Formats: sequence, structure tokens, C-alpha cells
Amino acid sequence: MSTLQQRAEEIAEELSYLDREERFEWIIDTGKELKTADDFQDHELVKGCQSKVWLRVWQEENNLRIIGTSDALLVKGIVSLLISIFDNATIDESKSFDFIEWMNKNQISLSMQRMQGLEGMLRRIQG
Amino acid sequence: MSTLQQRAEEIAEELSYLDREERFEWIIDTGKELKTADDFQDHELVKGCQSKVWLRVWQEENNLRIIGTSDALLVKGIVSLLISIFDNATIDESKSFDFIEWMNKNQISLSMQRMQGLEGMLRRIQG
Amino acid sequence: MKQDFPLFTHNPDLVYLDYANTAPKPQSVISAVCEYYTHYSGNVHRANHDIGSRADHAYEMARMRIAEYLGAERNEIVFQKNTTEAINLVAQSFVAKLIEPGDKILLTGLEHHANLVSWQLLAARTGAELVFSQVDEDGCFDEQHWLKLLISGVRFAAFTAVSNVTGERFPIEQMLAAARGLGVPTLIDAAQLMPHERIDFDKLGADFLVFSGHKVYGPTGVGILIGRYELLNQMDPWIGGGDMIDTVHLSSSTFQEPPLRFEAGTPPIASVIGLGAAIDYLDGHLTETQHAHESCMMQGVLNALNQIEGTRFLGDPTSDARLASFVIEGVHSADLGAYLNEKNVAVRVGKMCAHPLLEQCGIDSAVRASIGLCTDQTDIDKFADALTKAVKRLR
Amino acid sequence: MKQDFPLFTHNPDLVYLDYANTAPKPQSVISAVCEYYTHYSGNVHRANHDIGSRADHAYEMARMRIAEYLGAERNEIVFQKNTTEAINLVAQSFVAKLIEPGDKILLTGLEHHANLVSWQLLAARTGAELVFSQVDEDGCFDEQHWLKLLISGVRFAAFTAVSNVTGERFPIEQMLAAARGLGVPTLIDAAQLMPHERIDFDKLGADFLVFSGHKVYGPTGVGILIGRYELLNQMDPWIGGGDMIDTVHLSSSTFQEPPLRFEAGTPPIASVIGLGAAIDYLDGHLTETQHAHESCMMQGVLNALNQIEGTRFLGDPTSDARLASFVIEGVHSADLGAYLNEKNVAVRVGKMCAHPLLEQCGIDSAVRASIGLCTDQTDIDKFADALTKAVKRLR
Ligand SMILES: Cc1ncc(COP(=O)(O)O)c(C=O)c1O
Ligand SMILES: Cc1ncc(COP(=O)(O)O)c(C=O)c1O
Repeated sequence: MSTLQQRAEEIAEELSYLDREERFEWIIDTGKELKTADDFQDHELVKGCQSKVWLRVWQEENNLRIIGTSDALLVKGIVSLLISIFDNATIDESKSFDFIEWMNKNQISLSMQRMQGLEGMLRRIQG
Repeated sequence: MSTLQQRAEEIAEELSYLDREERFEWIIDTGKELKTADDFQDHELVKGCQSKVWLRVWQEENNLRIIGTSDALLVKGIVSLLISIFDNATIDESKSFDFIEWMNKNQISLSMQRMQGLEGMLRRIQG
Repeated sequence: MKQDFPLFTHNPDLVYLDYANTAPKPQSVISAVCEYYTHYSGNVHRANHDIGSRADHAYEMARMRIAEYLGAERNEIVFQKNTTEAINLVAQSFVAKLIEPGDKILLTGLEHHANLVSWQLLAARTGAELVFSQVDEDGCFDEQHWLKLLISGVRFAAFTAVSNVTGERFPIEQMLAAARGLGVPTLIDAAQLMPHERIDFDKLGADFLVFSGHKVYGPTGVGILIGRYELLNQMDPWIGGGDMIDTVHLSSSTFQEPPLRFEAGTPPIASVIGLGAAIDYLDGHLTETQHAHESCMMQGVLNALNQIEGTRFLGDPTSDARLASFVIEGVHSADLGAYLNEKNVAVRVGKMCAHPLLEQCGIDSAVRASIGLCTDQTDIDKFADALTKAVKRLR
Repeated sequence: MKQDFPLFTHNPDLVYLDYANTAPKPQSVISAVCEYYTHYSGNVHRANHDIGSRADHAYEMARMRIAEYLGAERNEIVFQKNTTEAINLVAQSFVAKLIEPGDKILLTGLEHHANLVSWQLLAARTGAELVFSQVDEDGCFDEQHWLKLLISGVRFAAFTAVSNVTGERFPIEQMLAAARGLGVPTLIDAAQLMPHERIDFDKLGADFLVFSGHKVYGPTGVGILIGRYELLNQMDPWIGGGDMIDTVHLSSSTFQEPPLRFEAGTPPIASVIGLGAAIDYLDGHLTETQHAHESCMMQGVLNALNQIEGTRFLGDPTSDARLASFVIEGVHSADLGAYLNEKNVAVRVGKMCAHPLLEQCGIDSAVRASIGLCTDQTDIDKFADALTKAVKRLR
């Protein structure tokens, strides 16, 4: 199974062929495609202002498992991205990965990063 | 007897021969020369911060009478100037004279004008 | 007008429809701020030298300028940090003294948090009760209900002049007349009124009026409280420190006269000076023609929105408002905002600091488009275009 | 260094010896402020579009930068209007809750009004008693007396790190250790310390520390409160409005976590961003070399004053201070200040917002010369020259 770092690099490679607008469209599509559970509980709701995000984070052996969703498409895209990168990662891997920096490097727009809730999501995932 | 306006113009004429530095020295000298009473009362003290000013303002018939002094030389100079202009003026004359504007026109420095207390002095004189 | 605003010359593609949040600044305002910092960055009220005198002079000239523009006296203008702080000052220093436990303070259901949470804090401290005029089914102010509550006996009434969510302009003239008739003192939150309308404080007859510099094309960090001098003079200071005292002893102090009494510590000098320039700019540009132009631009915004099926407005934006808040069926507001942003169209998304109102409308998050001095037809066209695309893509 | 400061390039003859009042601003600070207004003048905490996101990012980066420089956590940095407001916040939101009538708050006899009147207002509200360590006959802090009062039982201790009148630097490390030992929470007024000395909040061990942007070469309109997070988190907000709440209902609200809980309404965004740049400048220039240079310049100021017969200092300026307050026999301080100003030398005249101290010294009004980053030998020479002339002419 690939490491977190490898998965992040694969996605970065995919993104590298896209311009800013296409990246944005890519996130929308990613959001549209996200399949997830529909039995989220209240305590799985991550505090955010403009949209609702549910994240279920648990451990299997030493690995992090994540599923999640949102009522907003773009946020769903971000959740999907988080899952692609962090799901099945080891706890250590996950803790040492700087998602914000990764977004910067891959030029995912600042306002996307600053959407309320992202910090909260990362806190749920990385502790 | 000359009017307030005439007296103000005479002083302005005198000042017009002086440069900024000389004007400043002129005010010091004016302060040094001011003769005044020495029996001022507490209620004649004008609120100000850095120096003390006493003003005695009363009416004789329809004319304003003023004497005053300060513990600071420069303020004494200003008091002297006020007296030269306002003493013996009619109430109406005095009320309609804009001393601050006169100072501006005669380029008496802004910080001199803004010395705490000048507003208070003018209020005592002009009501 | 955009050429006066560096924000637009530096971001030529920007379609800024978020004036109600904070307004761009004309060059004259930025220059006034820079001029202070580059030429005479002294402190005020302690004029011992020319640098300080010039700062003091500019600071007090700005006060004078604002007083003139607003039909108030110089010593009725108090500089605070923002609208929020100004309202809190009135609550804590004026209203607190009036209140006996159980006394009522009248608000409306359309207030910005600034004019709500401040009163909640006061209520918690004093035992005052807050009463709210209801919002009718269209999301509009219910004047009859407000009058009924007013007549039923309240100690103070605070209300916005223009709602930051629905854009509705309240009938403040009538409301103030009614309150005056009953001897109820009043505060007007004019944060959203001031950028679009000239007012005369004296004629208006309010006791207190507040607004923010940053929403009237001025700098951040300064808000204005205008208060009738007679009332300001009854108020104790709320914040203690330098410049607001007359004499200080270890055990007690006596206070300066208003407005200095309420301007403790070094004030936001550069922002006040910049605000003076902003008021000059407003004075020059808030003309009849501009008013008609803004009405026309707003109509453009509404037309664009009405093109979209499933648009629902909060309140009634057809009443010559300067902003419209809305939701679009099947499109999340956050997505819509983000998509518009991607197309360089800046709008506001969220609860607009008016949670109770949004809750009542059963809406989690709305989008708000607000216009201002520089809004032009290009902005409207680009907005309409981006909106259509967004809805197609996001639904 | 003067070439970095437009105030000096525009006023080449200016001898600015009033740093302790407010400091000049380097170009980098002015540019940071202008950059915000010209390129991305959006509001913060409501990032729905790029303009807002950039503003929010810059605002929070400034917070981060200040936290790093000061050895604090990001969420321990609260932006207020100035030092004065920051002290009042601690008084009203933290200390007020601790106080039972009769409880003592320990101050010193050397406080600026900001750190005095705020406590008087609190005392009036809560029935607290203010106790003051005495000033010894040299006008110096009496540590023994302060310790005695501390041990006698106080609820809170607030003290300045450096007196704005005498320039004395208090032994704050020892004072804080003693207070911690007794479990007495503390506030340090670092308004005069920060421009001259690096500190580490975490190592220092104070509970609260405050200072002003405008005295550390930053913009007006912003002050900093640093508080231990655990204490900030216990504090109720003092000002209510937008941005500081989490959920709002008509009847009540829940509040954001610190620091946002204490930053109600639109903050002084441009000033905060400028302050970040000022901290960068300080970080780059407050070196050992600079420290030695300032000591040397200060010695120059003292030498000039000691040349004059009848000079009397307030406190003991030989203790490596950065300012000296003095009176000169037979010359009124106001005259001296005005004369120096006429020679382009800017000093402070008055009671320096420390009436009780001046009163105790039996002085109505003093002159203060204070130095800073840009003070150089030319300044000192011109000061000495103007001083000699002034005394000759005014006596
Ligand atoms: C020691 C001290 N504390 C507090 C202050 C007040 O600072 P501000 O006016 O910025 O609130 C000053 C400024 O003069 C000061 O010197
Ligand atoms: C109606 C109204 N009142 C008050 C405020 C608060 O203004 P500030 O954030 O400048 O304190 C706003 C700003 O959003 C507003 O729209």
C-alpha cells in the first residue's frame, strides 16, 4: 500500500497539468464524485460557519481511517482530498504532513484554504 | 481711542518685519515686559496643563477690561498680546474677532497656538 | 470613479460586491494616512512641538469636518474603534445607569450582532430585559409591532437604520419622533446608512448615532459615536487612562469633558485623519446623480438574480436597497460564493452577523451582493454572467 | 538608520527626542499599511473571496509574527486599540471576577495613568482597594516596600516594566517570581520596555503583558494584550458584537475562543498588518550593538543636561535609562519645551500622564527627552546646543 507521501505526490502530479481554473473545476468534480456513508452523528459534525462538514475518524491498528461529507460541493471536494491523502495513513505519517503547505505548493487558492472549517477538519484528523 | 481691529493691524504690521525666529523672540520679550497685578484669585486661574494662566476680565461700561499673567514666559507673551488686542474693546468687537485666524495669518507658530489654555483664555475673554 | 480607488486599479478584473462588509478606499484617504506617517507622525493632545501640533491639528480638523458633514457639534463626535465599540460605550456608560432590573430595552429582530450582543452583555449585568419587534413574513421590519412595544414602556431603544441583511431602510424619522414623544432615548446604528445617504444628526433628533470608518470608504480602526452633548456630559467614562482625565490622584480622578473623556489612551490617529478625507470624498460624491446611479445598478443586480430560477430573497430588496441577500435552490451558498470568487466576483457568504434573523428565515447561510460608489455596468454584467454559470455548474 | 524613516527624510532638521510618546515609523511599516489599502483592503474572518482571504491571511500572519517574537502562542495575542484599552480589558474581564469588596490590587507609585485610572474605575465598581508601593526620595521604585505589600496579601499586581517618567527599569523578573510564589496574578505594562528590549513572555512568567503598536515603530490604533491562554479562556468578553460570538440567539450568545472573543467588530486591520512589519523591523534592529549605541546616546543627553546649572532629574537617569525627565531652575518647562521646538528639537513637556508622581516630586510640569532607534550624535549635539541657548534666553 502506498504511503501518504506517495499519494499526495500522485495527486500533485495530476494537478500539475491543470491551470488554476481547472484545479477549481477538479475540486468540484471530486466533490460530486465523493461516495460516503449517510449515518453521520451529531458529534461527527465539524464546527464551521458557512457549510456543514461531517467527519468520522477512527483507527484500525496503527492506521487512520476517515470518511466524511459536507452539504457544500466544494467542501466535499476538500473532504475527498483529505480522505485520498490521509485515509489509511499511519498516525505518525498523518501528524507530520502539512496539508496547508501542500495546498500552497499546489496552488489551491487561498480562499479555499481559508474556508472556515478546514482547520477544524485537520484538527480532527491530526489531533 | 483705536478700535480692536486697528490695534490688531498695528501689531500685524510690526510683526510683518520679523521672520519666524524673530517673531518667537518678540513674544518672549513681550512676555518679559508684561506688567500686571499680583493679587490674582483662584477663580481667575484658567485651566491649562503645562503652565498657569490668570486672567481677570471685567466690563467698564460697554468695554471689556483685561489684565492677566502666567508663570511661563511665552504664555505671558500671549497674554500680553491678548491684552493689547482685546483690552478696552467693545463686547461686540471682541466677540467677532477671530484671534486664532489672526495668529495664523501672522504666522505665529501652530504649536504656540495649540498650547493648552489658549482656548480657555479666549473663552474667558469672548464668553 | 474606479480610477480613484487603487484597489480597482491594482485588481482590474475584480467585481467587488461586498461594500456592505467593508468599502474600498479612495487614493485621497490612503494618502492622508500615509502623509501622517511620513510627514508628521506625532501624538495628539500633547502638543509640545510642531510634529505633535500638526498631528493634533489634523486630528481635530477631521473631527470638525465630520461634525460639519453630519450636522453635529465638534464636541459631540467621539472616536472609537468601530461601530461595535461605540454601541458598547453607549450601553455601558449611558444605558446602564438608567436601568433598574426588569426595565426593557427595545431592539428589532433585524439587528447586526453589534447592536444585539452588546445589549445582551448589558442585560446580563443589569437585569434589563431585551424586547424585539418582530420580523414579518417577508423578512421586513414590523413598524406597528415596534410602536406597540415602544408604547408599552421601554427605557431605551436601539435600532439599525438599514439592515445589513435585507437592505431595508427603516422609517427612522418616524421611529425617532415616536420615541422622542415618549421620552425614550435612542441609538441609531447607521453603519449601513452612512455610505449611501446624507443625514443631519441635529435634524434627525436621535440621541446617539454610530457608524464605522471602514464602511464609508475610510480606514479600519475607527468608529464614530455621535451623541447629544448634554447626554455625553452625563456619562462616566468606560475606559480609563491617559488623555481622558483632568486631574489624577492615587485614590481618584476627575475626568475631561466629552469627547476626550471617552478617548482614553493614544487614539487611532492615522485612521481618524484618513476618515476626515473619506468624509470629504463622500461629501463630493454622494450626489443625487450618484443616488440614481446606485438605484440603477441595484436594479441590475436584482435582474440578474431574478433570471435564476429558485432565487429566494431575504426581505424585500425591491425597496431601493443597496444590497440583496439571497439563497438559490439546489445550490449551496458557500459553493456559490466560492464559484463567484473564482470568477473574480466578490460577495459575502454566511449568516452576515445576524444569526437570529437567518434562523428565523430557516436559512443556514445566504449570499449577499452589495453595491457602492464604484459599482458600474461592467460589474453587473460580469456578476450576471458568473451567476448563470455558477448555477449551471453547481446544481 | 534615519534613512529608513520618512519622518526624518521629510524633516531633515528634526531632532526627535519624543520616542517615549510615540515613535516614528520605518518605510516598511508605512508600506505594509498602504499595501493593504491599495491591494487587498478586505475584511477579516469572513473569507469568502480572495480580497478577504488575503486580508485575513495577512492579519493572522501578523499575529503569528508577534507571537513568535514575544515567545507566546498565537492564540495568546489579543489585538486591542492601545495599551490603555488592553489594561482595561484585563481589569474588567479578569480582575473584576476575582475581587471581593476590600480585596487589594497592588500598583506602584510610578504608573502611567493607563495603569492607574483603569484600576480606579474597577475599584469604584467592585469595592477593591488600590495599594501603592512608595516612591523613594530619589524618585525610584522601592522594591522592599512593594514586596512587603505583596506579602501582606493582594489579589492582583499590575506594574510597569519601565517608568515613562523616570525611565527606571523595574526588576520585573524578581517581582514576577515573588508574585508567582504567592499565587498572585500579574500584569506588566511593557509600553516603554518593548521599544528597547527583547522579552520572552513564556520565560518571563507574567500572566498578562500589554504594549502599544505606535511606540514600537508601528501604526496607531493597535495595542497588544498577551495573556496566558488558560486565563484568557476563563475571561468573559467585555465588548460584544460581530466576530466574537460563536452562536447568537435573541436571548443569549455563546462566545468564540480567545483571542477572537476579545476582538469584537471589525478590527484595526491595517494597523495590525503594519504592526507585524514593525515587529520585523524591531527584530532586525534591536541588537546588542543597538543597545550599546542607545546607552551611549543617552549618556550624551545626560551630559548635555549636566552642563546646565540647576538641572534636577526625576528619578535616577544614570541607571541606563532611555529617557530623562527634568526641570531646570529658573526656567519654566513649558518655555523650555517651546524654545527647543523653535530650534527643531522635539521633547515632551507636562505631567507625562503621571500626575501623582509629579505631585509627589513637587513638580508642576517637567521636560522629558527620550531616545530611540534613530537617535544619533547630531541629535545630541543639536540638543545640547539648543538647551544652552534656551536657558540663557529664558532665565
Ligand atoms: C508606561 C506606559 N503605559 C501606558 C501608556 C499608554 O499607552 P497608549 O496611549 O498607547 O494606550 C504609555 C504611553 O504613554 C506608557 O508610557
Ligand atoms: C448594521 C451594522 N451594524 C454594525 C456593524 C458592525 O460594524 P463594525 O464591525 O465596524 O464594528 C455592521 C458591520 O457589518 C453593520 O452592518
